[in-house]
Amino acid sequence: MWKRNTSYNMTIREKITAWEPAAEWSAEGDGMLTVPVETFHDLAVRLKREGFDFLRSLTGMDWGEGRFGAVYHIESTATGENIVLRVFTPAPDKCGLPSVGDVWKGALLNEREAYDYFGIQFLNHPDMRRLYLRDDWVGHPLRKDYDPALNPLRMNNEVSQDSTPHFELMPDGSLIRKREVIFDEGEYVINVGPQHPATHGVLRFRVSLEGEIIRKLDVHCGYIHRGIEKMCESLTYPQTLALTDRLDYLGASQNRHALCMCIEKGLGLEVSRRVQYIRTIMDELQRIDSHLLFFSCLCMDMGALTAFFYGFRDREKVLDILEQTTGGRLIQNYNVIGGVQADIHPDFVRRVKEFIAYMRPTLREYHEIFTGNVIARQRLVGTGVLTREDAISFGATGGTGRASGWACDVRKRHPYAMYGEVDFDEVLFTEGDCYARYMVRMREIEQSLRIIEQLIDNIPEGEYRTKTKPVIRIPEGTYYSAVEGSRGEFGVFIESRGDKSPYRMKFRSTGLPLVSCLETIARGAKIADLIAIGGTLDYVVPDIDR
Amino acid sequence: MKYEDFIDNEYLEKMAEQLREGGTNVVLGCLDDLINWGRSNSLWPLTFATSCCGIEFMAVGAARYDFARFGFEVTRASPRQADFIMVAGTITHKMAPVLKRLYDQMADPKYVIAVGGCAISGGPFKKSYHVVNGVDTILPVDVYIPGCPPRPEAMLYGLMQLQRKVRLERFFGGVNKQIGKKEYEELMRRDLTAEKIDLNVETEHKL
Amino acid sequence: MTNNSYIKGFLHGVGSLLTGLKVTGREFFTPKVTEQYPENRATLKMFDRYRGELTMPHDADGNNRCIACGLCQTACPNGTIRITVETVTDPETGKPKRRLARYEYDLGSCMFCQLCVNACPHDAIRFSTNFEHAVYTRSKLVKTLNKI
Amino acid sequence: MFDFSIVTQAIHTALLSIMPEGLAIFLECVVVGVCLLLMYTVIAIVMIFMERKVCAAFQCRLGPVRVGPWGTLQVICDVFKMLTKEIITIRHADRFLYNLAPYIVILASVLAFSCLPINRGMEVLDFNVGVFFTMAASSIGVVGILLAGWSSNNKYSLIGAMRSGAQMISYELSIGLSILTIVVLTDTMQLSEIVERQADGWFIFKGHIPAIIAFIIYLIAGNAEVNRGPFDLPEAESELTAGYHTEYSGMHFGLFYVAEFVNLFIIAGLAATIFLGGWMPLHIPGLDAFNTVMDYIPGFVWFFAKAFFVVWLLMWIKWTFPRLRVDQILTLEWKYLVPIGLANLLLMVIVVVFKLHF
Repeated sequence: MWKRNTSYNMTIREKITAWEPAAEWSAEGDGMLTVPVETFHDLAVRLKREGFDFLRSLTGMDWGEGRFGAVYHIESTATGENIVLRVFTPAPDKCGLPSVGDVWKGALLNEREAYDYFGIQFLNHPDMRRLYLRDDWVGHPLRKDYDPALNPLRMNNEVSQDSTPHFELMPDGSLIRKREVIFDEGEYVINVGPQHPATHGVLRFRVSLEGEIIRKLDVHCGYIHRGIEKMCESLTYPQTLALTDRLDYLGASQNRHALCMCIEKGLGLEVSRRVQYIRTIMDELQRIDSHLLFFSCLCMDMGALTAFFYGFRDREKVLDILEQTTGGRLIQNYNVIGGVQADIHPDFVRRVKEFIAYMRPTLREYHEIFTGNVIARQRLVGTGVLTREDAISFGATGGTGRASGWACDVRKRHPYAMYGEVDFDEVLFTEGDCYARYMVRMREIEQSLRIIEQLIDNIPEGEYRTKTKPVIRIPEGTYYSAVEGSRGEFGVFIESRGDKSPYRMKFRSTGLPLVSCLETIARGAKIADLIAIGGTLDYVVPDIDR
Repeated sequence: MKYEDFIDNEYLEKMAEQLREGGTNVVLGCLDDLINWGRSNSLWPLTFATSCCGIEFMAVGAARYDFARFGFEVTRASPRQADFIMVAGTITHKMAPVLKRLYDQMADPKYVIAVGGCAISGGPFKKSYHVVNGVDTILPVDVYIPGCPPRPEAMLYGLMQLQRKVRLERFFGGVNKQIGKKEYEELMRRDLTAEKIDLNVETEHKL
Repeated sequence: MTNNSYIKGFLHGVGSLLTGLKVTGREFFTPKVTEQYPENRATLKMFDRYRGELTMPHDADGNNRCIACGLCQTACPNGTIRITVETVTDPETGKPKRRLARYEYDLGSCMFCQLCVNACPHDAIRFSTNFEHAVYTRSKLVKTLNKI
Repeated sequence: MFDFSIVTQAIHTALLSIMPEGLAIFLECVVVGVCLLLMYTVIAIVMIFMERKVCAAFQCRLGPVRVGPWGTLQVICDVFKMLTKEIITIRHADRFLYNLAPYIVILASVLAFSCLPINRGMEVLDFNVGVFFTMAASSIGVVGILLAGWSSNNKYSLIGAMRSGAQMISYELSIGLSILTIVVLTDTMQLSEIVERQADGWFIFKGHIPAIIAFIIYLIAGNAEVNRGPFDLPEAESELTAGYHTEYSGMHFGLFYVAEFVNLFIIAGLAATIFLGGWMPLHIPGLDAFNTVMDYIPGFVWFFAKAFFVVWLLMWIKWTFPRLRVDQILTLEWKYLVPIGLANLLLMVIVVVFKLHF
């Protein structure tokens, strides 16, 4: 599937080379274009005009010897073409890249992340605060020369700043730092989270209110930033697998699938069809599990506590199936490089079929108790509208994007595993409101059941695990693989230098774009709507913070 | 479940011995038993979760495992009204002061349960630059429930362990903490004075 | 808003509320799904693939199959396993031989990723399905798996 | 039907024979007060236990089962816990108002509670504007909630209190209108008298269509009045953590908690009194044998059975529906309930004027 993209790349590659003769092509791994920093912003604007409106991933990098920069994965939603760009900072001692937040809005938070990790300052970025770490953190942790001793555990309370720095380039080439105000003194700012029942974990918002109406919203991430990407740089490839389960624990299976796919792509390893079948079924079971939890939590947030219990009751049935085969309820540890950890349990097929037979009528019950309810409708329909343009610009994939009418399903865009061969519909809505986001997920449960139904009876014989070398080394180059996680595109980017551990491993978070579009959606809504919006965006906080 | 079926009874025996050293008035002793019976059967958790373990904690509350059977179901979102905090999930450097603050906001007597590898020792993220290696470095932990994440039954088991501990405590004469009283106070004082930042920089921003 | 749609909307709303009440009302009288954990302890059985804790099976004579190769320790992502090796002289051949002295396993930091079990060439360790581990003291979670 | 006033009269006479009247009345007041508070506590405990069991049953789980037989002692444990819990003093809070607020709430609740006629001759407060008094007393509660929200120095509390102010004041209108509908039918405001007039049929049957509409409006508005789901915005857990009582701990929180449940009982008890005949047994005209059997069941059993049935109904509603948003709550009240209530009042007047009732 990525071969096809490579052929497409040729055309856009040629175009870029024509615009920018200085661009260099490097062919290792997936291949990428290195473009000069001076004209990068113009190039981005041009690309956007050319139809490249979806920034899949932005990865800050430290290539050693003081060379910093960023890697951009850009896709055209119209044609499905992909291009990978690499930009270096101007000089080893100067860290400045032009911000492309005005081209792709999704870049804003990602650039803050790169600033936090590497200290790369993005020029003309309106809000250059740290994204994850405390403001008084010393140094930038993902730099190769970072010393952890600089930052002992600080137990003093963090002071919330009401203004933010912002960098501008002066004509003489120096950077100046300005401050911009986020909240005025007169504003009624309330603090939602990190411990708040509706933030689904430890996300924190500062919300400026006028009565019950939200005027401004400022997202604070990082309360569960665990530094997984840095940890991966010192782990062997099999060891990194275990951490992906804990990123988005409701998409544990898919996350691990993405990383396995990426490593297998690097190794040139083909897995058997049996494995592909098992992985697909597991991914879909996990998706059902996640969507049931989404339903439960949304109901709980909206105050319909009983529906929460119904969702959880049925979720236990999925968990039992998963546990019987994988040995874990939530964190399954099932996919491994070259296959899966163990063959499916003898009861697996029977139980899955029983579950499908049980789930369909139960879904009707959900619709009766919640979907049809006039209160739920009143609260969901028309609130928190995200337009298609915004969804693409922010890169809000998954159910959120599809509710806005953007066909962003990775299973259809870049089919992997068995998804190219099964018959299922991509659920699309055009309203982009909370109700559409909710309905997308409910319909997706039905589609997942349909996919499983097609696969469960014909799992082919074969080995469930291809033997790999005891020490896994990926050839030099960069690799990117994506799967449709439970809540959007989950991508893995690996830059390998041929060692047994990755040089840089970046996970394209599914939640970060969702959080970045929250401000746009929630402005002007009521505080109760914020809860509904947060619930229907369906982010998982450890996946945002990584 | 019988006494012998539980593990780590040695700790309880040691604790009971220490408490008995002072000797108790019969009347007070009976009253103590009554209060402890009440307290141990009415432990209300704080709605708090940071990651995976939190989902399992929700599962404990859901229909299949239903911790309402023990009287634990009144999860309070406000720390003032909660009796114990289940530290379910990774505690990062940024979260640690917040967690401490939540703990301080809780009304006495209060308990801490460290759930899962992350809360006990940092677990999978032990080597990370931003993860606290065990909440026992910042809070006095009463019960440790290992697992990654622990399954709902394991959590119920841990909650029963906490009940047993609460039942043994002496309400009159101070609730004993796992670490000595002096040690505990020192710990509290250290955090307040070592860094010269006023605790109440932002009183109006309630967490 | 016309009068007609006002009344229609109103009736539809009431209808949807009654449907909801019907569902919960039915649930009120159906048997409950709760499994009563401490009471059902005798019959409760975990799935055999469930990973509760790492164990080292011993045969009737108290011997284990560990050869102290240290592969599990290397495979572990976060240093949960610590192996202490001692060198003893084999009484038959008289040559020095590596032998396992202590196999320490920290249940409190294990992430149950199964890499150690996968790495073991002699099946000396495996996961058991026991899940009742909650303790009051942190040090109780560091277990010595081999019998000394 | 047993008249409880025989007992009270006998006690009164007995006391008069040994002490002056003033002292006797004082003594009686103290005893009645103590009994009232005791009953209040018992009702609170029963209500909380019922809530936990009923909601568990709706949610296909068991609820408390381990403490005492079927978990019946569960709430007693909570009481012990609450009593021994620390009461936190908040810095920068208005100390006096902060401590006063829970007592105002509980005072309002006890006052309204004492108006309920439980059995014939078992009314504590009973006079000719009883309906007015009950409503006035119960609406003092909103002052306590506003105070709690204001004095806690917490933004969530403040928002919760403001919401509850808007909500409770609005919904009092609907409660008033629906009670007024029945007052039109009975031409009395004395609660005991209202019950007596239902001897030949409960008002919900006598007043047929307008009475049923009034009953439904009353249930909705009553639910909103006590801040219970789907109208639990002031303490909306997923939005405002715990709303106006976020900062309260220990027994202060316990008082809010208890008041919430007893208020629910009061609303249900008032519904039972006004619409369902209070302590009057169920009589079906024509079936004399049946009616005699019904008469053997004591009045307070009837009262509690009816009240708890209404409570169960309200719990069913609470545990089924999602929470409304603040603007929807006001829309519901001002665009639906008030117009319907007014039209219904008119309808009742027509019914009464043309003698269309039974």
